[in-house]
Amino acid sequence: MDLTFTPEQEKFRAQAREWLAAHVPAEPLKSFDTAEGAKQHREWEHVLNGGGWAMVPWPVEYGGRGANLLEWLIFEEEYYRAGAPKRINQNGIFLLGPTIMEYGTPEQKARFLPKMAASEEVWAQGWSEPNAGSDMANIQTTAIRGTDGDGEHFMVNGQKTWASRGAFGDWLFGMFRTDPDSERHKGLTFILLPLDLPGVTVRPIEQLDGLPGFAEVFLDNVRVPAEYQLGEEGQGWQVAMSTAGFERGLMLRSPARFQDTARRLVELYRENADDVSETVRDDVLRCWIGAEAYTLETFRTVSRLLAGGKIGAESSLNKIFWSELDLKMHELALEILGDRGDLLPGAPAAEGVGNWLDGYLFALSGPIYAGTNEIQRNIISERILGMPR
Amino acid sequence: MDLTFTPEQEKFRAQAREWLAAHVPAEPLKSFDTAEGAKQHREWEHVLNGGGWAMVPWPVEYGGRGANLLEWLIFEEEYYRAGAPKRINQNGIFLLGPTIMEYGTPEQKARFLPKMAASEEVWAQGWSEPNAGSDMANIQTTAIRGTDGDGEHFMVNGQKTWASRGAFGDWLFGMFRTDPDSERHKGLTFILLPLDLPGVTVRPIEQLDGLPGFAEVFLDNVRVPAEYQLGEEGQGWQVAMSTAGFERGLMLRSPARFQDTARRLVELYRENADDVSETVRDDVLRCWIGAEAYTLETFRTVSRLLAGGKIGAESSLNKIFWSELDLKMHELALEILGDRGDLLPGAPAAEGVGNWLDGYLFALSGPIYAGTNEIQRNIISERILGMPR
Amino acid sequence: MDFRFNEDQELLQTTVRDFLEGEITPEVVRELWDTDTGRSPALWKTLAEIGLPGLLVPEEYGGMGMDEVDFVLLLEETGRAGLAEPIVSTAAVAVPMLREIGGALAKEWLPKIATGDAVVAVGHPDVAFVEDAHVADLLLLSNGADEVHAVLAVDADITLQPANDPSRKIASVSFTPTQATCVASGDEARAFLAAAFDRGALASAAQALGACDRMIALAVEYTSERKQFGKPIGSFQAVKHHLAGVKVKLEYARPVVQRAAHSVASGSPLRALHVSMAKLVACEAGVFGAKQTLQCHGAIGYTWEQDLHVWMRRAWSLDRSWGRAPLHMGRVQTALLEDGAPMGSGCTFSSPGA
Amino acid sequence: MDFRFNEDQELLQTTVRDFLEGEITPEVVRELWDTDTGRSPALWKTLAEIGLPGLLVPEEYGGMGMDEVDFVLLLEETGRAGLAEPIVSTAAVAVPMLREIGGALAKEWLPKIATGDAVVAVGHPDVAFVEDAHVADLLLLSNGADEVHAVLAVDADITLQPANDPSRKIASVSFTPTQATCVASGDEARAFLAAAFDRGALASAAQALGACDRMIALAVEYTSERKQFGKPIGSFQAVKHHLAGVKVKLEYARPVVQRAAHSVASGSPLRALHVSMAKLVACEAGVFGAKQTLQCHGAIGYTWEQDLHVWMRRAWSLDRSWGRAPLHMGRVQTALLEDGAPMGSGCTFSSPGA
Repeated sequence: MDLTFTPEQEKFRAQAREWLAAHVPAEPLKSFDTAEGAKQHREWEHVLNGGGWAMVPWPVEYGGRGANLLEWLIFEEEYYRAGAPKRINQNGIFLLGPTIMEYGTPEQKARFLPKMAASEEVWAQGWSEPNAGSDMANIQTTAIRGTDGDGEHFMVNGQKTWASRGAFGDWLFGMFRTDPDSERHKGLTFILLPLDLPGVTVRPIEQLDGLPGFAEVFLDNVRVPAEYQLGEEGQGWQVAMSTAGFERGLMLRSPARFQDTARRLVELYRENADDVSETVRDDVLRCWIGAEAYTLETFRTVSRLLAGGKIGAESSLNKIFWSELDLKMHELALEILGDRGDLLPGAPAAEGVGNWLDGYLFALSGPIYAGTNEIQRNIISERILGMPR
Repeated sequence: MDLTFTPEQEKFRAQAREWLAAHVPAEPLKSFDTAEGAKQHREWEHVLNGGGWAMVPWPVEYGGRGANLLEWLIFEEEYYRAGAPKRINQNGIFLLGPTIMEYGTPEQKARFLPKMAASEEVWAQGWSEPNAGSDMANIQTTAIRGTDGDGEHFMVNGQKTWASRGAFGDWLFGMFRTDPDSERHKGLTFILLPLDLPGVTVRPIEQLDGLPGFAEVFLDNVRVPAEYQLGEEGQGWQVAMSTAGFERGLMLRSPARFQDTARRLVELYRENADDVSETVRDDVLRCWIGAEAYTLETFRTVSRLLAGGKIGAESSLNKIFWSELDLKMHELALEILGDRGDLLPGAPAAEGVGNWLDGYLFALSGPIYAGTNEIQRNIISERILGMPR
Repeated sequence: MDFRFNEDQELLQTTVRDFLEGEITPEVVRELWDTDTGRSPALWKTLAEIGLPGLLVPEEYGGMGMDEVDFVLLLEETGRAGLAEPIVSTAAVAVPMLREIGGALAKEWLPKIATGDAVVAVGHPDVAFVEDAHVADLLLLSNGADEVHAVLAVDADITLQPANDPSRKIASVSFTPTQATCVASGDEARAFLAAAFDRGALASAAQALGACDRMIALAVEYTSERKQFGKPIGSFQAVKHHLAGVKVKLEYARPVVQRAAHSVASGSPLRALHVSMAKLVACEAGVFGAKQTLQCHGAIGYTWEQDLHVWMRRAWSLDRSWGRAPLHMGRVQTALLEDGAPMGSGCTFSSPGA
Repeated sequence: MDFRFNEDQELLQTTVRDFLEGEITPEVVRELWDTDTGRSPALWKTLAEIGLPGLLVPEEYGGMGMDEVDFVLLLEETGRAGLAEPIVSTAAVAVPMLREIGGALAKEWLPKIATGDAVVAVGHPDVAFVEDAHVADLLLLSNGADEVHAVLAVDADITLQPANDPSRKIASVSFTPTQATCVASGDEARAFLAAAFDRGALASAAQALGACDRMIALAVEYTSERKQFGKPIGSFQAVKHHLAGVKVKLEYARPVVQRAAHSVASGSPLRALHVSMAKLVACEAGVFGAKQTLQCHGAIGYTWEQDLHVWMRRAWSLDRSWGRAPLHMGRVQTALLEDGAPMGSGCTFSSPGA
């Protein structure tokens, strides 16, 4: 067990810190779920990419920095420490990108990865359908292969929902039923789909914060060229599972995010310590410990992965831990803010409320998205503990 | 809404208080799950019965006081206030007694109720079997009707378990499968069974506190006279359900019990306030509020019952509420006791620990017995909320 | 001893429930969100027709002359409906305060309230913002803890404080206290303010019960219809047990609120304790209900268009109205740990002196 | 940066686990419950043969010369086994303290510990009772917070305090401090005592992990076999989710304990903070695990004859050993809220000075 960073790692950290200090916007950007904010965030991604920091863990050949997971954790620590913007193209960078690297043809890699790295193309998720949420194998949107004058294609019909970044994104990825006679996990194919094709209708869905964080995507005889199929036909479930593993796991929930929240929570507590009870204090400390625990467990996992280990069903433990921690931290913050806790940031009396309210509304979705915590508990009990189905 | 007691009710309270003050033993009795304690508790029941206070809510003709439910609540308040002993024959008084009144023949009422009132016969519960716990309809112990020289009888074979008071009791009641070809809720008959019959073997089971609070009862060709059948043959489930309703409901968990615990908890907190945190204080107050809420809900229910209402699935709400409250109160008490919290009462440093540890161990069983809280939540969601099975 | 409501009270509850179900649909609530004030004088008039604003107004002033026990079931109904109109501030708090102040002020304003022609908002030293001040005609405000002033809204400085719940309209209010505006001082003022606080907290608690009940109903309905893995998600034990847990909390909060109503109506010396208990348990049920029913809904519950959040936000707002939990917990502590309140079995329905 | 144990450490863990599984069956634990001391010199000797008591004893004194990082996995195994022998008091706390005291005392006692011929118990001003004093040969006791005394057990007054867990043997100890018994004073004594406390808390935390893991295993096994309603009760979502919740707590407690072991072994300036974090989360997992696994067992778990309660009681005892939660929470508070410890991303593996 060696819990110190190497000189190379410290150097990497220093580089990241220096670059971020010089480039992170002084003013917070607007939410990327607004038209203006989406534009700002695309610009920021452009800057990031220009500095070579957009796709830190990607191989250099695809526009990345070729960093290993430990360096990526270090970068994330510095990124959050610098208060840098959220990542508008996280669906691309962290979910689809690695999947394309694993399953894509050379042409697909060349076609998609550089534009993804630059966030010239922002990706929406197209996992869920109205009747395929927790039960993802129940996908009904069809993509029937055919040939016409312009070549091989899929004719796509159906509806996707909860497509995050659907409102301001360019492309959507997801599973489609290419064998209409198939059932459940079989007969599905992973397909990439431009949102500007004829027959695509995007209806933004407003979230609890009133912003269109996701969208319904109606697909009516959408002709998708066959070259946008990722992986083998009928193997969509396998391709998707690798993506889902990434989503629940490491990439999207770096410890830095929760450590940053925990730090701000402790600071908020300190500022208001005279007005809140010991109960709140103990809970604040517990949350801080929780964020540390999450960090330690992540470094432990990454150590294992770097030594050749695999992530399996443990990502379900991870999902439950961070989502409950994140929600608890935001609940506590609103409690500490007291009478100011539910004021909108623009309210005259809202001094010092920060973005805790928005954060709270977002944190409420944590136990739901990327597989509800109930589904995760099923997975833990069945696949990790070996309990009977 | 009238939340005052009538002069008659106040007079009843005064009578009870006066009698209890004169008769409650000065020294706490030993646990009724010991041989010596069982004897002491039988003697106490004899005294209670002599004063006409053993079976307060029973009709006068069966040895009771003919009190209504409100008066019974008042009696219970005074009983706990006086620190009077636990009731060794609660299975008889509160569970079986009312069932015999509803389903018994005149002969059965005459035969069983007076001796029950005097606790000359102490009753054990025989609900569960090794494979019929939460799934009570899975009863497999058979009672086959036959006739011999001594008349009609059941030949009983099988095994009962978790028979509370089995170790020092005289009789057992429960359901038996009288139709060996029947399944689930059908073909069961409610039978009363003397524990001293040939073929009965009682194996006491030690609880977490090391005392035999319940027993396994092995039944090997036990010949039970047919006159001990309660209700119709094959109608055991219906007869038992009325009993189970009583158990989960009002009779066994009078608010006084939890108010008494809450009072002692607040007093314990006051004595140790300097050593415990605000977190504990808030939880103590919440528990006190919980005990009041339980009391208020009980008086509301009793008001409804006295006006002709019925108890239904609400008793499942009740079960969850008191069992969680009781456990929480005992957890808090041990927390307040600090380093003394796990000392046995005889330990030299155990001053002031009271019987909280024993109470805690008992409280742990609350969410389990009389139908686990998981089963109760099923009932609430399906029968009260109407959710799909 | 009879812990039941009488038939008239239950009938009135049913009537009001039916009325509100018809009038205050989620669509109506959402339409009001998009208005400047979030309040509707027309709706207020309609509510006056069934007697709600004037329920506690003496009959001589055109009201129903009822008390808090009569009112508590109806307040629960307004919570169930998600009604945003100033029922709490005007009908539950201002009316009894005006009644207690009496004189010309009562004579002028109580009839107007009963007819739905006036809204009165109340400020309190322990409550950070004044609810519904922006649509009030008259404000009853404290100056320190020892004076109550009646101020025409036009004479006060009202700054709205936009909050998370579009139905919640709160404002900071300042005014210039004069002898002319002062309507009570000293012990009298303190007594009025203490009663106002308890009435506000009681009414908020009652509304929280209704909001919680409504969220359970929405979740039961949704999870019974929504299918995954070939069956309704409401048939999964995890979903069932989430909602069963909320139901337990709700059903054991309700009698606490009802008893508090009785204590307020009867002027019990334990009024403050009973109200704080009620506020704590009812709002805890509401907030817990919001969390659990959202989880049972899944992603759909997280959208603006699904109605669930109308009541989620009400539950959060009511938790904040008329004293947040720490304040009420402190009052329980004072009553229980310092004043030597009666404790233990047999004391629930007796007064300290008994 | 490599947050893994090496192959030797993992191999040793497996060896010890296999050994304990064979030797410390629940029957053995129960037999010891029925003895006067609850401890077995023969068993202690056997443990010495695989090196456990002397794990931290320098090789020159016949020990394994290892450190807390080596030890932490093995301590978890002793918790999993429900081992009651004085591993924490003697091997984890007394040995390093004797090592630090050094001189003749270390020279005399460390070899005896390594061979299983001595038990040493340790008293601490912040810990109410002395664990295993009744079977100790030597006691390391504090006199106030500023002196450490080495006292032969025969010279001390040892009063056993029977506790709920038959495996937990604690005593009140008094002795007459003399110059001859004093082995450290002032700053040195305070440093020894601080280190002893952290080592005791760390070892208890590690054992709590093992106890929790064992309870999960017992509950999974039981609920997979036990059928109700025609299927294993472990197939019901309510039961599954109870155990999944425990598993989450356990898996996020383990790295905290392991990091604390590293901080103790490396003498990190954040040692106290890291140990208290570990004690809190590991014991919370243990106590929560006890509650949930009992519920999953149902009535059978509530019996004396079912083995579950061996570990339930261990979990409760470990929560009480070497500082209960409020004490450790206070230490976290001090470190975090007053000392200006580094917080936020990037600080987890850096020292305050960094």
